[in-house]
Parts: sequence; C-alpha cells; structure tokens
Amino acid sequence: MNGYWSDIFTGSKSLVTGLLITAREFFKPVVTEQYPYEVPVMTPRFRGHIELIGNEETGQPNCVVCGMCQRACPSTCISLDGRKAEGGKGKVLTHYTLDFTKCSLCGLCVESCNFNALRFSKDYNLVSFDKNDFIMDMLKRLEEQNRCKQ
Amino acid sequence: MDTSIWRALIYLAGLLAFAGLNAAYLGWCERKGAARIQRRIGPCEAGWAGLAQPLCDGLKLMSKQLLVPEGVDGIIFRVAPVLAMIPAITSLVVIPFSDNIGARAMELSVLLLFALASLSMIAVLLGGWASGNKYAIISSARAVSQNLAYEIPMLLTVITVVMLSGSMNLREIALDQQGGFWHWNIFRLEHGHFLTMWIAFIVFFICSVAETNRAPFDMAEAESELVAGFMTEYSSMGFGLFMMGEYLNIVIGACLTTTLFLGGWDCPFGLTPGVWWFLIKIYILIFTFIWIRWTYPRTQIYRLLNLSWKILIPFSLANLLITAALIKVF
Amino acid sequence: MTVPIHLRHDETFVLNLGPQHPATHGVLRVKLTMDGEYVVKAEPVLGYVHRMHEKMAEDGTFIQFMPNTARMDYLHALAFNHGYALVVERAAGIEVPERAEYIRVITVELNRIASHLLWWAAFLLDLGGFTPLLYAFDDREKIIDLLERVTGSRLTYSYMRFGGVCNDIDDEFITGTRDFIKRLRSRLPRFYHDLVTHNIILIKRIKDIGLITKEQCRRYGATGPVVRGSGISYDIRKNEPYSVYPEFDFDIPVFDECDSMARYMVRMHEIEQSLRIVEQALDKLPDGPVMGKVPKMLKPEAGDFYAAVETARGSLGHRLVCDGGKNPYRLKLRSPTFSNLSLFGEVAEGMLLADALAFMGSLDLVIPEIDR
Amino acid sequence: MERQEQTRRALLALFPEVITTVIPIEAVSAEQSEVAPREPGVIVTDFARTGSSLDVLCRPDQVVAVARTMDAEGFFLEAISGVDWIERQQLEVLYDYNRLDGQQCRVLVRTLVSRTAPVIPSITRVFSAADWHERETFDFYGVHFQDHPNLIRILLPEDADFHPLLKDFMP
Repeated sequence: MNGYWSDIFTGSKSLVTGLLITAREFFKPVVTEQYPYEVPVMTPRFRGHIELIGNEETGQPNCVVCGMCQRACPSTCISLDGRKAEGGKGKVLTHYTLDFTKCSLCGLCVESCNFNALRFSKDYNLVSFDKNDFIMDMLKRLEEQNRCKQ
Repeated sequence: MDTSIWRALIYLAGLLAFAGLNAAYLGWCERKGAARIQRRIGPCEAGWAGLAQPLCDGLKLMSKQLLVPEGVDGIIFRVAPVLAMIPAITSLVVIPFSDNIGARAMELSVLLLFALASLSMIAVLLGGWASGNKYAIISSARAVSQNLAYEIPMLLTVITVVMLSGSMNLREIALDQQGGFWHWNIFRLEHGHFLTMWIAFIVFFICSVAETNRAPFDMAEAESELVAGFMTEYSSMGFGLFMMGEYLNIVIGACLTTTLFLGGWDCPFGLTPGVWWFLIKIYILIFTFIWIRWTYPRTQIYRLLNLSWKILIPFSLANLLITAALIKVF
Repeated sequence: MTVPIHLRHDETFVLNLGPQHPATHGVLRVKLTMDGEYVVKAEPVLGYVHRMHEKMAEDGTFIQFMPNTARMDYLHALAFNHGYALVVERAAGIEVPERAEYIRVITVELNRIASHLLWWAAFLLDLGGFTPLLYAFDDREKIIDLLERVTGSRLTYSYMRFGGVCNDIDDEFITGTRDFIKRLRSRLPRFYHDLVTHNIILIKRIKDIGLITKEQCRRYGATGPVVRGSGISYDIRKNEPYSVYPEFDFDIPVFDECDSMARYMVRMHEIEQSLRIVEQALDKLPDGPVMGKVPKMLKPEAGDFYAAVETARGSLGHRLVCDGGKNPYRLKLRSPTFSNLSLFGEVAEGMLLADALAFMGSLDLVIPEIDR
Repeated sequence: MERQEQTRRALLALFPEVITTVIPIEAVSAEQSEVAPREPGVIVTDFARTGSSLDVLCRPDQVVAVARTMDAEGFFLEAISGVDWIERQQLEVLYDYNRLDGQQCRVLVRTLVSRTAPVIPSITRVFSAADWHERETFDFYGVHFQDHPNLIRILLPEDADFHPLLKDFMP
C-alpha cells in the first residue's frame, strides 16, 4: 500500500514543481528573434553561394581560368571558360556560371582555388519562383558590384 | 421569472454571443499563453497583438472546402460536429452568471449539465466512427473509455456538493455559498467541511480536464500518435465546430467548477458580488487549463484509467462519506 | 508495463504508421498489424529517403565524398565527418597535428550535445509535452551559432579534411563555449530534470516500456545509448580509443534497467559527460597548425580498412576497400540506427500503440541515416 | 589480446586441412593482388593499420559455421558489405564481427562468390542483425541468400530490377 501513497505524494510534488517552473517562465522576457523586423547578422565564415573576387583597382576577376574549382566540385555545378589574353600570357575569363540548385555549399572550390579568386557571399535570403534564376552568372554579378562600388 | 418573449430573445442572443466570443478568443488566449510560457510572442501580426487572429482563423476555416471523403457514412459524418456544439451551447442556459443574470434556474440543472456532457461524448464517438479512418476509430474508442472513467468521480464529488447545499439547482448552490470565501464550498469553515472539500475540488478539477479531452489527458486527439484523432477527416467548418465545441466544453467545465466550489458570483470578501467576479474566476480556471496543457506530457491510456479507478474514485467516495458524517454530526 | 493479454491473431487490421507521420521524425513507415490498440506485428519499411550514398562515394574522389557524410545523420554530422576522415587517414597513413585533433574532439562533442538536446525535445514532443522542445532549442541554438562561427554552416558541416580541419577556432569561439558550458550546467537541473525527468507522468510513460535484453542487443548488433541502457558498457571512445580521447577522463553512463527510462537517463548523463570533455579539451588545447601535409590527389594503397566512431546514436563504421586508385573502390557505411531499428519489430510486439511510439522515440532514430 | 588468440584457435577448428601461416603484416596487401589467391585460413592483421585484428577467408558454405563459432564466442555482427571485383568476375562478401564487452577484437570474414550466380547460405538464424544487412546486400549486389526469411529489397523500390552497386551498372 505504501507504494500507493508515496506515488501520490511524490507524483503531485513533481507536478507542482513542473507548474512552478513554467509559471516562472511565463513572466520572463521573450527569447525569440522577430525575423522580418530584427535581421540576424551572419558570422564572418558564413557560407553563402560563391562569388568572384575582383582586384581593387582594375575590377577584373583574379581568376586565371585554371579550372581547379570546376574539378574540385563534387556536384559539378561550376562551368567556366576563357579565351587567350591579347598579350599572349594567360587567359581571360569570359564566362563563369554557378548552378546553385546543385551546390551543397561544401567549400571545396574556394579551398582548391590558390589564386584567391573565389569567396563565399553573405546573402542568405535567395528566393524565386523560377529555377533558372539560380543559374547565376558570376561575371555579371562582379560587374554590378564594381559599378555600385564607384 | 416572467416568461415574456423579450427576455428569452435577449438571453438567446447574449448566450450565443458569449459562446461565440469565448470559443474564438479562447483559441487566441491559448496561443498567447503557450507562447508566453515558451518565451516567444505568439500571434502578433493580425491586428493589435494578434486580436484579429481568431477572426482570420474563422474566415479561413469557413472559406475552406468542406470535404466529405468517399467511403464515409455521409449523414453521421455531417451531424457529428453539430452534435458536438449543441450540448456545449445548451448547457450555458443553466449556468447562473450572477444574482439576476441567469437564463433559467431549473430545479435539476446539475443533472441536465451532466446529461449534455455525455451527449458531447457521443458526438466524439460518431465523429470518429463515421470518418472511416483507422486513426479516428482508435481515438474515438479511447475518448469513450476516458470520458466514462472520469464521469464517475465527477458525479461523486457533485453529490457531496449537492448534499452540502441541499439542492440540485445551481442557483441555490451558488446562493448557499454567498458571503465571503469562508462560505465557499471549497473552504466552508462551519461544520468542519474544510477538512476534505478541497480534495473534492482537486478531484473535480482533474475530472473536468479529462472530460474535455485536454492535456495531459488528450488521448483522443493525441497529435503525435493519432495525427488528429477523431478530427482527422474533417476540414473547414467541420473541424472548426469540433474545436469550438472543445473550447466551449472548457468554458462550461470552468463555470461548473466555479459555481460548485468557488461560490459562483460571490466576492471573496463578501462585499460586491456580481457577474465580474464570476468571469474573473472562470478565466483564472481557464488559464490553469492552458497552463497545465503546456507543462505536462500526455499520459498513457492505462495510467489514465488507473488514475481514475484507483485514486480519484476512492478519494471522492471517502470525501462523500466524511462530508455525510460531518453533516449528520453538526 | 505491457499487459500480457491474449492477442487475437485473426481479428487484426493493418495500420500504416508513416511514411508521413508526426512521430516518425522522417519518412519511416512501420506496417503495424494491430489487434484493437495492441501491436501484433511491427515491420519497419525503409527506403523512402534512400539516396545511394555508397555509389556516390565510388564516383567522386576521396575528398568529394566529405560533404555527403554530413547529409546522412544531420544531427551529429561532425561525427560522420570524423569517421570518414579517420578511415581515409588510416588507409593513406596521414598524420593529424595535435591541435587539429583537439579541435575535432571539441566540435564533435558540442555537436553530440546538440544532437542529444534535439533528441530530448523530439522525444518529449512524441510524448505530448510541447514546451520542453522550446527550452531545448533555446540551448541548442547557442551551440549551432558557435559551430557556425567556426565551420560556416549550421547543420550539414563539411568541416574536417584528411589531415586536420579546414579552419582554425578563434578566441571568441573559446569564450563562447565556456559561457555555454556554464549556462547549460545551470539550466540542466531545473529545465531538464525538475520539469521533465522527475515528472510522474513522464516516469509512468516510459518506465518499463520497451525492454531490450542484453541478448537481443547482441543478436541485433545494436550499439550506442540503446545498449548502454541495457547494461552493456560499450562506447567506441573507450573500447576502441581513437583521436585524443584517451587523454580526457570521462565515464560512460550505463543503466541496466533495459527500459526506455534507462536509455533516457543514459543520454541525459552523456550530455554532462560531453560537457566535461569539451571543458578539458579547451583547457589542454595546444597551439600549432590545424592541417597536416597531405598530397593534393590522394591515392591510398590497396587493402581493406575499417574505422569506427561513436556518434550520438551508436557506433558508426566505415568499411573502406581501396584498389590504389583516386576513388574509393567500395565504401560501406555501417549506420548505428539501421541496427538499432532492426530490433523494433521484435520488441514492439504486444505493446500499445502509444507505448510503441514512446519506445521508438527512445531509440532516437534519424531516418536519412538508416536509408543512406 | 588473449581474446584474439582464443577466437583464432576457435576459428582454426573450421579449417582443419590448412596450416595457418602468420604472414607479416605488410605482405597482406601485397600478396592479395599478384600472388596466387589465398587459401581459406585465418590471418592476424595489425589492428591499428587496418582496423580489424583477424582476417578470415572461408568458402561460401562455411559461412554459417563461422557465424556459429562467432556466436559461441560472444561476438556480434557489425556489418555485412559486398564488394564487386569485376576484373576477377567475383563478388566478395565481408562479414564484420566485433565484441560488445571490453576486449576489443574485430574479425573480418570474407567469402568469394562467382559474379554470375552469387548464392550464399544466410546466417539470419544465428544473428538476427543479418536479416536486414543481407537484404541490403541482395538489394545492391543481387547476392542471393539461401533460406533467408523474406529476401526482398530493403532500400530500393520493390519494382526496381537493377543492382546499383555493381561496377557495370550504368544509371
């Protein structure tokens, strides 16, 4: 029989402590972040989709069209090509597209590039109704960045 | 009690308004209360602090298509939600809101209330059975066994109260407890009733939580096991009626507890009795319903039945005997 | 306690639990043959989120499979990275610098705490308690912010490379982790134990439910908290020490009541043990490089290699067969929940539906890890 | 380490006709490729290097006997994986056994089966864990396990008619 009474006693005591804890929580300030009004700040290492880095003065991409990032990508979402530079040394980038629908943000491409030509962008609210909006042309994006920098 | 038609019409409109507003805004209170306990904000977009949220929910529910799945027992499927609402609203008739506000003070109002409560249980059973969904059938079987197990201790505690105040009429019971909280059935200092009556209050409160299928006894509508219980196949206003029925059952449970134990419209210090005290008590009790729901996990069907048969019924029987003895002695 | 009743095997009906069901936390389908509310036969059906990771491993080079490892058990992704990195380092004989080992242990243990917190929240949700979920997510969010600061992603990390980790941790991460440890230690007794563990409703709900005997554990090859809840002290970090785990002193919580309550207590104690490990690792964190010397294109020599790692759900094994080329010839992923779930059919017989779901919650399933 | 010795002696009982040769570790991988294929037997391998302490090669029909010995020794079945050696037209099935108590000893048991008609006796009677692992190996490689309780596909859709992990499988 004592199991019966101790059950009732400990049981109701645990129920009451539970209630007190939630009661105390009831009066505490709100913890959640109201998204559309308070916009979260991304940490410096946040990995958005990749983008080209242009050197400061000329604004040309540092990329030398070596294709390392294209090979390093596990889901083959980078496609780039270039043409011979006039001066005959090295290549100039003509076309650099990222198929963001297949990208898994793993960062292998940025790591494989040893000409400091790629970095992660910081924008995270990318939304669109059309799938081909995510086939991004990086060159055009770099030109826009340069234009709005002037 | 003049029986002019105007009085009936006014009370009809008043009670329907009370039922509709309560059913809608209890949803809002629940979401706000839950949010506050979980330290978030709750609905705050629609209208100031989300006050228009119930309106939007109502419009959304009404605008959705009322889908009657094929292979379903058509008539019963449509009747069940309405059947869930009818007893909830009709039991408001006998609730004594205050001295002069009270639709009808019938002699056997306590009996009527419990008859209507079991009627809503039938609605749950029909709703679950008619929708032909396996989950719904399991949930309605659970709901019936749960309501059955919890009506017995509830009735036993009500018998003690009726014995104390000598009449089955809710108005008399409330009148008998007027004049300060020491007259309330829960404390009742004279004749030593205070010894056991608070146990009756706790037993009655637990049973009313179980009666309205609210957590921690929401076995019927257990989201994580039976998806949505007997309401799975209902969409738009079918589901809406069931939800409003559930919220109204909570309101009636709270009104009954206040009238039987907390002295109806009586002011705690016996000064200014009035309907506002009645409403304050109801909303405190409703808040505890919400508070309990967002604190505890769900019990399992065996524990639920054990709790009732092994703990609540013996306690209410003991309470019945002790009060009877005390009445006899003093 | 499952009431021993006579199951009427003729009057049964089949109830499909899943693949879309709130309690399965993923697309697992369990074909339940029910007699009333009792489970007569339970047969999990898998494959709804099967992506054939093992074929992907054979197509790409060694490093290109690293992002995949995080997509299997996204709650404890860093342990999967660690397991894959270990087996390839064992195959290619790569040395990992001391600091990288410590960083790996710190991030894996933080990820284990986050995984246990999410299990606890989802388990309580299965049992009907909604509020603890919010409290657990409040704590878990702190860990995820910390790990995002270091690795760059919140859930599916591909942070580890063969020979070390891809970027170093900074002082803000260290101070943030120390604050987190203090904060969680102060919250554990009140929000986790007083509100839930000692709650009579929860105790009655998971005590003596889902009894797994030692013999069943061995026959089904279950590992992790499931066996530690049945009295078997089997933890890869102690039985098959890898990385720098021998340098930390932590103990393995073992309960031998074999029921869901024991598994619950094992995981709650493991949170405290992981906090201890992270604290000691932060104190002894050496300086130095975080990346060893690794050839650009890895070509490990032929042979069979196996490495096991302790994830939050059990022992994750990688069976790597190399033929000397730059792609893994065959990579078998031994996922812990695959074996833990295989005993569900036998243990869930004769249980009530509500108990069977409580038992499934105590097994801590992550469906993409089962289906791979 | 004595657990490893005890297991080795127990396993030797299954291969009476072959004297075990404790080949030094480095030779293990070398001799696998060019020298004549190994005869069934038990080899001690360096745990730190390959992750398993014993490496057993046995004929397909001995698989159940090995499983019974392992069961008697108190091991548990960790995993069953298939490997498709397409140049040698052979399918290799690897059984991993491990210990749940403290003594660490992982045993790798391999069997070679022809690629055209891969048939192996099932060990589900001994280890229930094998039920799902064998169904998965059947699912990916088409290895047919005899008297398996219900040998149907586990991860791929029921009506799939291909075995993806075979080397000659083109999606």
